[in-house]
Amino acid sequence: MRKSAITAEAAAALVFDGASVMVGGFLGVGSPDRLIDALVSRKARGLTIIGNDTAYPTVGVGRLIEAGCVARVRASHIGTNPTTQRLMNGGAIEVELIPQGTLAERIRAGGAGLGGVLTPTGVGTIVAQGKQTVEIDGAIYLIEKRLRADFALLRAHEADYCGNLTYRLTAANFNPLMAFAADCVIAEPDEIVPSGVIPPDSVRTPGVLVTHLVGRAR
Amino acid sequence: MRKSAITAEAAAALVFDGASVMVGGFLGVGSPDRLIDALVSRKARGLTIIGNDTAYPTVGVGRLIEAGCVARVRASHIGTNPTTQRLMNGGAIEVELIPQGTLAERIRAGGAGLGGVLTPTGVGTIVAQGKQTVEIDGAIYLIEKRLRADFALLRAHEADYCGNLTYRLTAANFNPLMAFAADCVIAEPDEIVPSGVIPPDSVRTPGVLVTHLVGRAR
Amino acid sequence: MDAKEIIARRVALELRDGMLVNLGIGLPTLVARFVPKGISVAFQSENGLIGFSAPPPEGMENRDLTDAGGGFIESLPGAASFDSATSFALIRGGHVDMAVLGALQVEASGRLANWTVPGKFTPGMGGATDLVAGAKRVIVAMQHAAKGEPKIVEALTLPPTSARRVSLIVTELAVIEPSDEGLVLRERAPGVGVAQIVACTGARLIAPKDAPEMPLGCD
Amino acid sequence: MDAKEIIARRVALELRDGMLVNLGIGLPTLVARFVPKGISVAFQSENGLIGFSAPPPEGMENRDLTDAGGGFIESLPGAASFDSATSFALIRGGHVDMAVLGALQVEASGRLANWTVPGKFTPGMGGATDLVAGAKRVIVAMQHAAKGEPKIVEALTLPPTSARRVSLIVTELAVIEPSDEGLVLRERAPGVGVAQIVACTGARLIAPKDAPEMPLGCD
Repeated sequence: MRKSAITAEAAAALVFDGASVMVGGFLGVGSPDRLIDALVSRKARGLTIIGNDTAYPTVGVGRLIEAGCVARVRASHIGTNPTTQRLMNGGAIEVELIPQGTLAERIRAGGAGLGGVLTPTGVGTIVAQGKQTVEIDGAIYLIEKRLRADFALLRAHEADYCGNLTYRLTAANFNPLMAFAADCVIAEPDEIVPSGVIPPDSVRTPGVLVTHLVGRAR
Repeated sequence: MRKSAITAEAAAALVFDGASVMVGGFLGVGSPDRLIDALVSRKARGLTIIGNDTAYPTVGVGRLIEAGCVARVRASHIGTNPTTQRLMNGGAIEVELIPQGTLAERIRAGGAGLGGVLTPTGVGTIVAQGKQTVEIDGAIYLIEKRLRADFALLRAHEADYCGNLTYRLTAANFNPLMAFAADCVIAEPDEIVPSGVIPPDSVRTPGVLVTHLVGRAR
Repeated sequence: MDAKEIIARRVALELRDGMLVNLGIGLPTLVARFVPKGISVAFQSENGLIGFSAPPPEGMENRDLTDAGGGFIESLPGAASFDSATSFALIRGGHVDMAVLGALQVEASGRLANWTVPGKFTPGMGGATDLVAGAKRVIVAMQHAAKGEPKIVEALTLPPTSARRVSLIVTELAVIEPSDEGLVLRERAPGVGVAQIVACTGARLIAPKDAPEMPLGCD
Repeated sequence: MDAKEIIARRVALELRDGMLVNLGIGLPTLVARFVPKGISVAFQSENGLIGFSAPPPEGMENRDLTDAGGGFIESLPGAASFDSATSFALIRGGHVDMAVLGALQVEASGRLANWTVPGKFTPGMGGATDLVAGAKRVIVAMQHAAKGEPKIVEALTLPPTSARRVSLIVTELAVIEPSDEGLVLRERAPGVGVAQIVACTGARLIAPKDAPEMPLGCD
């Protein structure tokens, strides 16, 4: 099923103020830079950003923080971005820190129709505070709830006309998981190729999950 | 890290009588036929087979059933194999039927260090009998426990010298999941190629998970 | 036109452009033959593929490319393959717009039974329990009766596949929609009267006398 | 040889042929430089890669190929890339044989703290909580003290990263193994006496007077 591409500006206009937004990337590697730029340009406000980290002040999700677009962050690590740290300590941004593997599984559960996962990670630490535990065959697991968002903003390597996506090396990270877990999925590929160019076995994200593709800059 | 290949016979000798064995494949597509042959030849007995189905009497896992190797089956579907049905009704084989998506997630959980998953599938049916349920944000989920096995027998398309695996089209099915979930993982590839031939982004099962590769027939 | 074709043709009219659709083994598979002109849908096979048709050209069969019933298929340009966990993430996660399944029974409340006749024949649920739990719409495509016995019953005598109510029941006699009030007769097959449908149905039917005739898609 | 090199060299001697190893950001990364001759290990980076070394040849950096610290790396023949869920399936599932992490504190029971100083600096746990929960062996590689204050303490004053006891603590002064009985001094650095180690340690140490000298691997 063929899609047509939209511009980064048109995509950013869809992302309403106050939305929850998953953003792929790991310290900016594999983040959708043109979409982030467009959100900064349109002065998005009050976003809840869900992603691994907040990168650096001038890189990736860090630019959304720097531009004042973000009210809330759910991430595993903010140590590389002093601005996030400062805004958090000053109460201007609310930060929920989540173990990286748990964050990945919660997003996966959100996309896979699961209520959550049962993980040993965080048992007996402050991560477990306020969470249910379950004993299974003698071991204790935390119940970590599914996570979904209004939008997922992905960076891909190739997309085909059907929206099928590939990723490259360590730029995949959270992108393939987020593709399942948002009501509106917007992918920014490096390149767009005709259907059939990406073999079925190379597809990492089936195109049916992708709501919009961002086309090449014009 | 280079591996060396073993024969199907040597691999079958490792699979002790009474072992629990995950076998990849969907109605025989993507099943490790040479390993299955070798298990039949060595007259394996008392195996617990975990897999999607029992294929047909002369195909895939069905041949293990037919040859009397199997004491127990955990699968989602046995409707294509009248022998399984007959042996089950006669009490010669114990069969546990598991919804296909739940089977996939239980195996994945077993390989991913999760205690299990929280699924809506089966709530309010006999699938839920004897299982705990959890309410999360107003919805009821079954706690389905992790599944592991002594062995996983996989069929792959290509393997490289490091044990990295690729699969082809619908022959992947349960194979990539089982690669994480057994103490000893034996993969039977169609072809073996030098390291570097399979690009990192094409690898579906990292070689570190593979205990033994079955080499070409000599 | 035989019973199966009537059912498949009518179900096909439920397809909408852009849908991702899962067709169960057997009768539901026939639906793929009657996709209305001008709309484009993608089919998912739960063994791990989106984007296929069947059969492949003779002699072109690939042993690693089959549907969930084990039949050879042809992947289409833009197809995507994936493992079973991903396949059911699509199904359970609500990414499949419509699932079409067979049934042994459907009851007044809209629940279906389709994977075991305890003590007699238990093929297993396969992907059915997940499909009924997760697909956005679930359509039962089945013959109205089996060996003269109604398959639509007041209360299931077989174990239910899911606690969820299906979206629509399509048989060679009628289109029936389960609702809070019960089973509502929406359409009757060409030449079939309301009284005949009521007589062949083992559950109370809310049956307007002027139920319209089933469209079957014209070629 | 500075403190960091001593630590990295000693940790490297814990590597065994065929291991899958995860090195934390910072000091632990240095361990890769001292892999003993004749053994082959694979490194995992939790952002999604097995099989790499660093740095890549100058001018050959690829923006889509970095380690978990954001540094450019080189993938090796036989490398495999994967998404974050798969990466942590490897970690949590016990497929990583050894994880080497830094710590802010380790206590007598063997628990470590390494991701927050509440109210002051909270970088977040990243992958540490999963690595400590899931890796077969967990080795803490850290300097023995920070600003003159012992980092090995009787009881953590910072929130623990995991309830699990680490396998080994390697500092520039000593190798210490947490056990049911408490912290056991296994080795002392070249030229360092047992009394000095005890004095720099904020927790009771089971310290045999004849603790052997730390091997550091010879080149």
